[in-house]
This record gives sequence, structure tokens and C-alpha cells, in this order.
Amino acid sequence: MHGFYIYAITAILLFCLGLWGLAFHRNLLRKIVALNVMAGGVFLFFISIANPDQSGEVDPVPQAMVLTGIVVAISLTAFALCLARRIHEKTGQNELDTSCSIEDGDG
Amino acid sequence: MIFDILSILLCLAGAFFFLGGTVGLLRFPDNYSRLHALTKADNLGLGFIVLGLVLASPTMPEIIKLGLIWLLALVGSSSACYFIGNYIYHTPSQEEE
Amino acid sequence: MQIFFLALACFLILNILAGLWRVVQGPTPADRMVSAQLFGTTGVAILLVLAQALEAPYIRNAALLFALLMIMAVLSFVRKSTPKQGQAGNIK
Amino acid sequence: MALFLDILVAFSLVAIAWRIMRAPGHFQAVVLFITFGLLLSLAWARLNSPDIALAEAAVGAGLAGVLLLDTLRAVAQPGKVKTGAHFSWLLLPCLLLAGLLTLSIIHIQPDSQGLARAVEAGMQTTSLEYPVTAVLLDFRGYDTWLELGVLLAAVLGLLCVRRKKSIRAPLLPAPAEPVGRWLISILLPLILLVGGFLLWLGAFAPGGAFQAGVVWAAGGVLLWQAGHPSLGALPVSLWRTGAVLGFALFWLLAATALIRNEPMLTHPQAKAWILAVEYAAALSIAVCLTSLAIGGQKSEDRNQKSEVRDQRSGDRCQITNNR
Repeated sequence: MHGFYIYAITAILLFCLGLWGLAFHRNLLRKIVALNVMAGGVFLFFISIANPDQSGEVDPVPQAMVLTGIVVAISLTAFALCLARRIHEKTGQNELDTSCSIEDGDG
Repeated sequence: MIFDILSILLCLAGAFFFLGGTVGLLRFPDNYSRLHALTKADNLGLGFIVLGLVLASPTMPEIIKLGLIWLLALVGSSSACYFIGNYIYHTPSQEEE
Repeated sequence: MQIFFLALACFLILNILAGLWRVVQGPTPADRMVSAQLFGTTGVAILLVLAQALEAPYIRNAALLFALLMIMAVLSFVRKSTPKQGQAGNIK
Repeated sequence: MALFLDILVAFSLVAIAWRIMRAPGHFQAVVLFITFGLLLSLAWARLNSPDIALAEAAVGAGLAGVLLLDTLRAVAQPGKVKTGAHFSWLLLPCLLLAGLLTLSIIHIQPDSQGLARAVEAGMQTTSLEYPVTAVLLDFRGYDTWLELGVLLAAVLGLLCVRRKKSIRAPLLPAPAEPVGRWLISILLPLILLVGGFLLWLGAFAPGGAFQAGVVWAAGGVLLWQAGHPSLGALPVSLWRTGAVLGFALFWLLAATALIRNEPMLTHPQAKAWILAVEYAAALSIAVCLTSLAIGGQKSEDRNQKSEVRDQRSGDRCQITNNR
């Protein structure tokens, strides 16, 4: 039971830190890394809730979903990184324009 | 019983070498000498721990797998050491980031 | 016996935590990469010990994957600066 | 002791995540992210989920590091070291959110069974022996099908962004060192073998299409990193077939079930059929992830291409000389 709380709270902290990093960084690469940390938090929460007493049977459905999620996360990371490269090639910048990012943040 | 004690002793020896590797990583003065920590201390530590685990219980296929893991770790870190050493040697201006 | 292996795993994780200081401190990228490789070896050891302590033999396969694939990051890293110099060498 | 281990792993995860966000240099953040993956896979091992530990090991150790480091190199801005950052006050609301979420989980009564019992009941109707694989391929085939669709969509998106027709990326020049070539010749057969082993294991133990696909993709990327010409020599049609195979097989499954007037994705409960779908899925995942990892490269212009080719032929001469 302790294990459940420890890992669930860790997962929440990871999620919130990732969320903060996503907003905090202008650099696109760092945003993508932050997004991955967020994903790690979500996966960890899923598994910690599937396995509350850390012994005996683990619920296989969340495990299967997280397994799917990991592969989707890496493919989306690859695509996002490709977009970041493209932006760098077009504009020579690693970040979105300041005015753009403020508009994005508001909208 | 004797196997248990031997296993614990071997694992402790492995832990000692891991500790040595970490201390080396932290205390060695330049990046060439820090490579020693990567290639020597940690692989020896891993070898000892693998030996200790082999004595602890597993069956024959597991023993083979453990041995394979150690060999792969050896291959991996020795070539990593070569690549990184080569990199350090060929990049004279070690700029910050 | 199980408690001993768990304690060993804890000790190895503490090793990683201590080694993180080198990643944070640097000073050069190569140092950071060396520490990451070191963590890889330590991680293999921790996974093996955990497989023994938790009696979950399939975790050994994860250790096998780490031992197999840790080198990829280094190959990527080594390429990091070579293109410019390498190409300059090739044009001759 | 187990509690101490949990606390230690949790603390390291949070500390590393904090440092990833705060690190001044991008390279440091990427290296820390690789370490983060390592610790996450320790957490999976501790949480009794070897399947996820396997996938995380393959992704975290292999693909994620390669992708991030390659991109970091490609978008490097020599003059600019410091990261531009704004909205640092947002940390406060984020921590507030963390507090609220923590409050909410205290009130969750974790149902220790969850869907485990339902899956156990369903295991009698399927011919697979391992519950997670059964969920992935049988009970919740939609997830796997659409996941393959996401992979395919990502590959298509990449091709659109790069304006390429084929997935084949320009190959990097081969490393001049003999060590690299030696390394490939040792690791590649083992990677193929381990991937196949995991795939075979998936029918009755932790392992399966996802892990095998990721491991094989790592092998493909390794081949490319070594500048081996074999990936570029594969015909485009093979690449395309490999990429769509898993998705197409699931589609076929769904269509035949509809034609036979059964609910979608019900299939003949033959082990061979399920395993065929699984193997096709593994192959597709491997091909798609390999293309995603290496297809993001900027397409080189002619000069560079010929240069690469020259070097490759030179390399070949060198090999024959060695022999």
C-alpha cells in the first residue's frame, strides 16, 4: 500500500514538473523532453494504480495500454523532433517566435 | 549454505568495485582518467555480482544468460571507452556544451 | 538473502545518485556521456540483482537489452562533432 | 528494505526530472533523460511489470537517446548556449496542481483486482497463455491496430515534412575505425536473436511484438549509425510492405469478421493466426520506428551524396584489402 502512494505521488510530481517544463522552455527540444517526462509520469501512475499492493497478480490491461503508450510516445517524439529540425532549417531558430509563443500560450 | 555465504561475499566485492568506479568518476582529475572508471572498475564489479548471482540459484540457461550479459557489457563499455576517448582526442577545444 | 539483495540494489542506486554530480558538473560533454555509460553498467547490475531479489526472472531480459543497446547513445554522441571535421578531411 | 528501495527510486526520478527541467545546457538535459529512462525501468521492475521494463529498456537505452542526440547535433546553434526560458512563475500553479492531484489520490480506494479477474475469465477463450499478450492481440485488438495506425501516420507525416517519397534516409558515412565495424558484426546478430527470442517468449511470458519491434528497430538504427549500406540497398517496395503489413493484417481481420457477420476483430481462435498477426505487428513496428529514427535526417544535396558514395566505395576497398 505504501508503494502505491510513493509511486503515485512520484508520478504526479513527474507529470507536473513536465508540464512546467513544457511551458517554461522556449527551446523546442527541451519542450519535447519535458513532454516525454510527462508521459513517463502518466505511465507510472497507470502502473502504480494497477499494482497497489505490489505483490500477486498485476492487472494486465493497464500494462498493455502502457506498452502501447510507450511505442506511441517514441513515435510522436520522433515526429516532433523532425518538425523541430524543419523549423530550424527554415528559420535558423530552435524556438518558436516570441510573439507566436505568447499567442499560443494565450490561445 | 556455503553457496549463500560465497554469493554474499562475491556480491559485496562487486559492490566495492562499483563504489570504486563512482569515486573514480567523481574524483579523477581529467576525462581520460575518468574513462578508467567506466571500463575497469564497473565491469569488474558487474562480473563479481554476476558470479555471486550465479551461485545464488539460477538454472543452467539463466547462468548462460547472465554470462552473456556480462560479456555484452564488457563489449559495450570497452568500445564506448574507445569511441569516447577518440572523441576527446580529436576535439581539442572542449567547449562548454 | 532477499534483504541482502535489496540492500545491494539500494547501494547501487545510491552510486548512481552520487554519479549524477558528474553529469551536473560536467565540465565537458564527454564527461557527461561517460557518466551515462557508467549508469548503464550500474543499471544492468541493479536489474540483475532485482531479478534475484523479487524472484522475477524475466527482468533479466531487460538487463540484457540494456547491455546490448547502451552503446547506441555513444555512437550517436561520437558523431556529434565529427561531420564537420570528417567532411573537411574527406574533401581533400 | 523494499520500502527504502521504493523511496530511493522515487526520489531519484523526481530529482532527475527536476534537473532535466533546470539544466542550463541542452546536452546535459538529454543525458539526464537517458538516465531517467534507466531509473524508470527500475521502477517498472519494482512494480512487477517486466513487459514495460523491457520496452522501456529498449526505447530508453537505444532509440530515445539516439533520436535526441542526433537532433541536438542537427539543430546546434554554436553561438547560443543558454536556454531561453520564460514563465518560470508557472512552477507555482504546477506545484499547486500536484498538491491537488495528490489530495485526490488519497481518496482513491485502489481496487486491487481491477480488470485482472475479467482477463482471467477471458483467458479460457483465447489460445494465448500470457495475459498481457492476450489483452494486446485478442481482447483489445483495437488498441494495437490503432497504435500501428499511429506509427504509420507518423511515418507518413515525416515523409510529408521531409518531402520525400521513399523512407530510405541518406546513409551516414561509415566510421573509419575498425572498432565500429567489429561492434556491428558482434551486436547485430545478437540484436536480431534477442528480438526473435522476445517475440517467441510473448506467447507465454513477458515479451512480445512491441518489445521485439523496438529491439529490431534499434538494430536497424545501429546498422545505419555504422553507415552500413544494406539499409539503403533494400528496395522501396519492401520498406513500404513492411511498414503497412501489421496494420493491413488487422484491417483484413476486421473486414473478414464483418463480412462473416460477426463483431469486428473477432477471429478464428487458432494460435497460428494470432501469432501471424503478432509477428506482422512486430515487423511493422520495427520498420516504422527505424524509418522514424533515421528518416528525419535532412536530405543531402547531390555533392554530399556522391561524397558519401565515394567514401563508401573507399570503405569497401578497405575491407577487401583487409581480407
